[in-house]
Amino acid sequence: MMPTDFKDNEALEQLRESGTNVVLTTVSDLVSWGRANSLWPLMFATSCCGIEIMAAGAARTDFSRFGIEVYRSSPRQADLMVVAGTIVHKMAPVLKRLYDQMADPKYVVAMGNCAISGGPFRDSYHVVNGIEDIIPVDVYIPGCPVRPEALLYGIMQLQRKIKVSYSLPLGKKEEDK
Amino acid sequence: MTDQALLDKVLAFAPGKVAVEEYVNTYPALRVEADALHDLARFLKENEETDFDYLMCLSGVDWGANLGVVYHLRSTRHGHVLVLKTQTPERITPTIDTISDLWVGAEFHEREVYDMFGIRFTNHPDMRRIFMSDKWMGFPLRKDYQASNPLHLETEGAYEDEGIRKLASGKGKDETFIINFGPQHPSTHGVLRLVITLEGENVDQVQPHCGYIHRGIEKMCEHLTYQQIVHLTDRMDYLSAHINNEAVCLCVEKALQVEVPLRAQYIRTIMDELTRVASHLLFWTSFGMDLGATTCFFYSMRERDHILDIFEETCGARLVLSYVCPGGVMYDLHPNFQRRVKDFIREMRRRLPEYHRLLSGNVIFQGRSRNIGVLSHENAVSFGVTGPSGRASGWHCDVRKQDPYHVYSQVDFQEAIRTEGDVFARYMLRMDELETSLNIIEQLIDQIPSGDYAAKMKPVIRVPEGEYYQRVETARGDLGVWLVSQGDKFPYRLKFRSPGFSTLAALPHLCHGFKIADLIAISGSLDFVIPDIDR
Amino acid sequence: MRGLKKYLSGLFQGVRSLLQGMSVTGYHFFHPREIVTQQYPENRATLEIFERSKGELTMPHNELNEHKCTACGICQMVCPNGTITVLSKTEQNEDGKSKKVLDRYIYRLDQCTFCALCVKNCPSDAITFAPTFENAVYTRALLTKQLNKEGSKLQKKS
Amino acid sequence: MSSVWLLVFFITAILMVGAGIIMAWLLAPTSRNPQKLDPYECGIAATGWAWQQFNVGYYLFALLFLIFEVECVFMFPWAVVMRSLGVIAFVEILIFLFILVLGLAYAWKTKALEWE
Amino acid sequence: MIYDFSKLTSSLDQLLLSVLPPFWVLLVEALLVLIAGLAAFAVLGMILVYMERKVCAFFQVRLGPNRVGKWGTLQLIADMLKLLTKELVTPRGVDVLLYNVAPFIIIMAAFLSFGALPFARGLHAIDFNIGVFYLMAVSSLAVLGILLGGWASNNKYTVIGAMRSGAQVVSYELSVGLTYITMVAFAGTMQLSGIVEAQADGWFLFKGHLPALIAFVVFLIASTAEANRGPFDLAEAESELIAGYHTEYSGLRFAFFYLAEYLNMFIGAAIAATLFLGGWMPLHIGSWEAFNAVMDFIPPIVWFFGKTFLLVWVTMWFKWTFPRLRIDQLLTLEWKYLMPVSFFNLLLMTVIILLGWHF
Repeated sequence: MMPTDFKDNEALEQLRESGTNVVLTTVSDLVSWGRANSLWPLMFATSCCGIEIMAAGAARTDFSRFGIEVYRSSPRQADLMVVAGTIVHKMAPVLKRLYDQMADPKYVVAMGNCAISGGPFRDSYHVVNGIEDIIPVDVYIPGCPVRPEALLYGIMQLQRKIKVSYSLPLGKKEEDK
Repeated sequence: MTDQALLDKVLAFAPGKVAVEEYVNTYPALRVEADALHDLARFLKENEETDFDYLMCLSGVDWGANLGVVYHLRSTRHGHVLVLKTQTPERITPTIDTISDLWVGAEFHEREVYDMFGIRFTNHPDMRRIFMSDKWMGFPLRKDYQASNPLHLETEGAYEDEGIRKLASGKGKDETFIINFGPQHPSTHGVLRLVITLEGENVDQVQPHCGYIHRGIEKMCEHLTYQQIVHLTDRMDYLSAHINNEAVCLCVEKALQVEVPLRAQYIRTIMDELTRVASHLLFWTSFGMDLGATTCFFYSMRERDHILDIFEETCGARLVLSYVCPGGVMYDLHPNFQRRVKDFIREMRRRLPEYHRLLSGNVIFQGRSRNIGVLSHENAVSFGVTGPSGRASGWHCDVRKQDPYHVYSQVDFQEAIRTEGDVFARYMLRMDELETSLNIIEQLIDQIPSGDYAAKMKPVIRVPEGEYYQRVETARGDLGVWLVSQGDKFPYRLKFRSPGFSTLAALPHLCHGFKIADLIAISGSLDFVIPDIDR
Repeated sequence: MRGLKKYLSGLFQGVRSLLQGMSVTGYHFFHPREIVTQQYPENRATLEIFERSKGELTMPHNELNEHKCTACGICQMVCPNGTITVLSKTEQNEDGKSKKVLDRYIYRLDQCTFCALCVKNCPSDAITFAPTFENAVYTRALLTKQLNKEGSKLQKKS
Repeated sequence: MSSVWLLVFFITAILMVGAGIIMAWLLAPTSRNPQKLDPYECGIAATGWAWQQFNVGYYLFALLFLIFEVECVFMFPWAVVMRSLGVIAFVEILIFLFILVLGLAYAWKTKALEWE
Repeated sequence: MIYDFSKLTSSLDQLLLSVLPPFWVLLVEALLVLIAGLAAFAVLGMILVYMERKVCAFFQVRLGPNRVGKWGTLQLIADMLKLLTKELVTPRGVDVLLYNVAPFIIIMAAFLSFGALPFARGLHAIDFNIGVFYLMAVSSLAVLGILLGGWASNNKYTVIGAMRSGAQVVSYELSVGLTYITMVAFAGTMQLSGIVEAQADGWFLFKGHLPALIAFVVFLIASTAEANRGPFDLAEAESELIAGYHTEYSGLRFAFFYLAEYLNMFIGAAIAATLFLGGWMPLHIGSWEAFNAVMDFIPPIVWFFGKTFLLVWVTMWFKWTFPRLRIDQLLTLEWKYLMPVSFFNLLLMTVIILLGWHF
C-alpha cells in the first residue's frame, strides 16, 4: 500500500524527527524496523472484538503474515496490547496493571468503539468511556466490532508509526510514564 | 394440572399469605408475603403434584415504595410454570429468606439481586456482591441510584477481597495455594476470574468472580426504546447475537400481540440455526485450543467464515447482526442467500467427519474428557444448567421443543440428548447439534414463503402494562427475557435470565478434585460467553 | 491375560486414532489448494466486501454537491447513544421565507454501534452505510466527522 | 582434544548469553512504575507466596526416576561389551532386568504410578 | 567418500602449525570453533523458528509470515532485533541469582549437546568414546534450567510449570536412556562417530529391523517429551499456565528459553538421525551400484541435515495435530507403556544380536 492510501498522515509528520547522528539514526531505523515487524500481541480480549481478533488470526485473514501470530499470554513478553472490547470499572485496574507489567517498548491499540469511547455502553454506570483515560493509546480502530481487515489496517498504521519513531535510548531516555 | 387447579392448590396451602396476581402476566402468578415465601417454595418443590424443580429465573425489581423479588418456577416433569412475587416491607434494610437451600442455582441469582438492589437474603451461604467490587457504592438497578463511583486504578490485594478471605480461612495461610485464573487468561474465554485453591495439581475449590465485563445492560435498557434495546442484546451473548435480538422482539411482539409475517418467521428460524452452527463451531475451536490442539482453531474458523459471509451479505454485519426488529426483520434476504446456505451445508457435511477424525476420536482427547466433570441430571436441573450442557446430562430442556416459537413446531428434528454428563458428552452433544441444525436449515431453506419481511409497526412502541416472559433457546441454553412494562415507551424493568450465569454457578461443583488441566477442559466444555454472564 | 489383551488393544487403538488425526493435518499440509488465506493489503482491489456491509455512515452527495438531508433530526432521535448530532440553521430562500436547513451533520464514528436505525428511519434517504473499513487513525478527534460537504445544498425534489 | 572443545563450547554458551544480555541492557528502553515489578498473576495482585509446600506427586516420580536411572547407567558398560560376552551377557541382563521389572511391577501394583 | 571434512580440518591444522606455536594454534582453532558454533547456533535457531511458523501455517491452511522480506524470510531477523532491544524485567521477590543463571544453564546444555553432534565426517567437535553417555548427561541439564528458572521466578504459574517439567523430563529420560542402551548394544560402541561408521552398509533402522524400529518410535516420543514440545508441552501449557515456567521472563532472557526449546527439538531429531538413520551416511541399497553412487554424490552434511529436518518436521506434525496430555496421562504413557516396552525391546535386541538375526 502507498502512504497516500493511509489516513491520518499529518500526525505521522509531527512524529518524524531527524536524528543528529547519521550512524545512530541508521541503527535506530533498523531497530524500529525490527520492532514494527515483530509485534507480539498480548492475549487479551474482553468481549465481541475478541472474537474478531480470533477471526483475524484465523486462516482467512491470516495475521501471521505480518509476523504477529506469536500470541503471548504473559505481558512480560508481549509488545502490543490490543484492547478489544469494553473496559468496565472493575476491569480498569486490571488493564492498568497489565499495561504496567509489560516490558518496554510497548504499544496499545484501542480496538472497537467500546475501547475508544465506551461505544454502545457509554451511558452505563460501570463502563469506562475510553481507555485513553487509563493508558496511552497509539492507534484507534473504530468499528463495532472491528472487522479483521480493519484490524490489519490498524496494525499497519501502528507499524508506520513505530517505523518513524526514534527507537534507541542512547542520548534520549524515554520518559517515565 | 390446569393453571387454575394449580393456583387453587397453592392458595389452599397458605391462606391469607398468598394472593393471585391480577396483573397481565404470561404465566399464572401469585403474590406471597415475604415471611411465607420459604415454606411455600419448599412445598412447591417437594410436593409431587407441583414438583417445581427448575428455578427458571430469579429477578429483583424496584417497585418504588418497596423492593420485590420474582421467582419463575417450572416443573420439568409436568411442564407447568408458576410465578411467585414477593416484596420487602421497606427499602432501607430489605431482607428476604433465601431459597438457595432448595434450588442450588439460586445462590448466584440471589447474590445478583443483592448486588443490584441491596436485598439481603437471610441464611444465604455467601452473601457478597457478585458483579461490582466490594467498594462500590449504591445499588445500580434501584430507580433512585445516583451514587457516582470514581474510577480506581490500583488493583487491591486479594486478601482485601471478602470472598478470598473466606477461601483461605480454616487453613493456615502457608498451606493454601491460592491462584488466580483470569481476568486475563487465555482459556477463561474472556474476563472471567476463577480463584482456585490448589493441592499440588489438584483443584480443591473454585470461586468464580464475575463482573469484569458487567456493562449494566439491564439498567441501560430502562432508558431506551424497544427498537433501541435490540442492539444492546447483540452484545450480551455475541455468539448467538441473533437469537438474543429475537428474545426481546418476541417478548415485545407477544405483549403487543403482533402477528409476524410467515416469511420473517422462516428467515428468523434459519438465521437462528446458522447462528447456532457458528457458535458451536467456535466452541469446537476454543475447546480444541483449551486442550492444546491449536489446529482445530483454523479448520473450524474456516467454515465459520462462510456463515459470517452469509450474515454480512444479508445483514451487513458479521457478528452483532442487529437484524431483527420488533415485527419482523430489518431488511429482506439477499438474493444470494439460499444458494450460499446450500453451499455451506454441503461444505459443512464434508468437513464434519474430518473434525471427528482430528479431535473426537483422539485417544489423548478421550482420556482428557471422559468421566471428567460429571454433572448429574438432578444437579443440572437444580443449578439450572440448560442448553447443550444440560442436555448432555440427560435433561430434555430444549426450548425449541418445549415452548416452540417461530416455525420450530413445523420442523422435524430430534432433540439431541446424552446421559453421561461429562466433558465428552457435552462436547459430543454440540457436535450432534451441529448436524441437527444443518438438518433444520435444509428443511426450511427451500420453503421460505414470499410476502412481507416485517409487520407494520408504529414508530414509537408502547407496550401495554403488564409482565411478559419469553424464553428462547440460544446456543448456550435457555435465555429468558422478563419484561415489566408500565405502558411507557421504555420498559420499566427488563431482566435477562442468561444461560451462562446459571451454568457458571455449577462450575465450582464440577471441578472439585480434578486437576488444573481438567478445570480448563470443564470450563471449556460449559462454553461460557462472559458478557452473557455479566450483562 | 485379559488384562494384557486389553492393554495391547488399547495401545493399538490409541495409535490408530493418533494416525487418523495426523492424516487429517497431513492431508492439508500436502494440499496447498486448501489454503484459504486472502492477502489483505495486497488484495485491496479485489477484496470482496458486501454492499450491505456497515462500515461507516455516509451522506451521499450528487455531482452538484447536493445532499438530501432536510435536517429533521429523526436520526438523532432514534440513535441509541448520541452518535449523530444534526446542527441546523435558518436560511432565507428566494421567496423570502425562512427555512430550516442543514448546517453541519456531525457523526461520531467512535461511538456508532451500527444498528442502522438512523438509515432505516430516515424519511428522505439522505444517509446510508458505506462498506469502508480502513478507518484507523492516531488521533481520536479525527473520528468525529462532518458528513455534509462544505457548501453543499439540499437537493431539490424532482 | 574433545575435552578442549567441550570447554570451548561451554565458554561460547556463556559468552552468547552474557553478551546478549549486556546488549539488551544497553539498548533497551526502561520505565519504572509501582506495579511493574509485582509478580504477574493474570492482572490481579498476587495472593500469598509462590514458594510453598508442594504436592508430593512430583517428588515421588523423581525418586522412582533416580532408582531406574542409576540402573540404566549400570547397563551402559554391559551394552558395549555385550557382543563379546555372548550368552552370559544375556543371562546377566535377564536377571538384572527381571529385578528391575519386578520393581516396576511393585510400583505399578502399589499405585505409585497413579497420579492421585 | 568424496566429501571429507577431516581433510579440510587437518590441512588447516597443518597450515596453522607451520606458522604458529602449538598453543596459539589451539587458541586460534578454539576461536574458530567458537565463532562457527555461535554462527551455526544462531542461524539454526532462526531456521528452526521460521520453519516452525511456516510448517504450522501449512498444516493450518494459511500462509504464515510472508510480508517481511521475500516469503517472510526476514521475519526472524526482525524478531531478533526486537527481542534484543526489549526491556529485561526482573520482578521483585525473585531469587536474583538463580533467576539470572537459568537462561545460561539452558543455553549451555543445548550448546554442549550441540557440540557432540556428528554433522559430517570430520565435522564433529566433541567426539568422546563415551559419546552417547555424554549426550545423555548434558541433555538432561536443560531441565535444571527450567526448574531453576521456574522456581526462582516466585510466581505460582512458573512454579507449577517447573514442577511439571521436572516430573516429565526425568521420567522420559528413562526411556531415552533405555533406547540408547539398546542401540549401543547393537552398535557395540558408545562413540558417536563409531556408531555412524557402523552404519555405512545400512542404517540401524534397517539392520536392526523390529527392535530398532520400536526403539526409534520410543525415542522419537521420549525426545519430544524431553524437549517440552507439544503435545508434551505441559511445562508451558499456554491454556493453563499462561506461559508456564518462563512467564516472568521478558526480552532476551525469554528469547533464550524460546531458542533452547527449538534447539532441543533439533538435537533430539539429530540424535535420532545419528542413531537410527545413519547420521551423515548416504542411503545405500544392497548392490544397486549406480543408485549408491548417486547417493554418495550428495554431500554428507546434506544427508545429515536432511534427515534431521525430516524428523523435526515429524515432531512438528505431532505438535500441530494432537491435544496436550494431562500430567497423569503423560506419566502413564511413560511408566506404563514406554518403559515396559523399552525393557522388552532391550531383551529382544539382545536375543537378536546373540542369534545373529540382524542384517
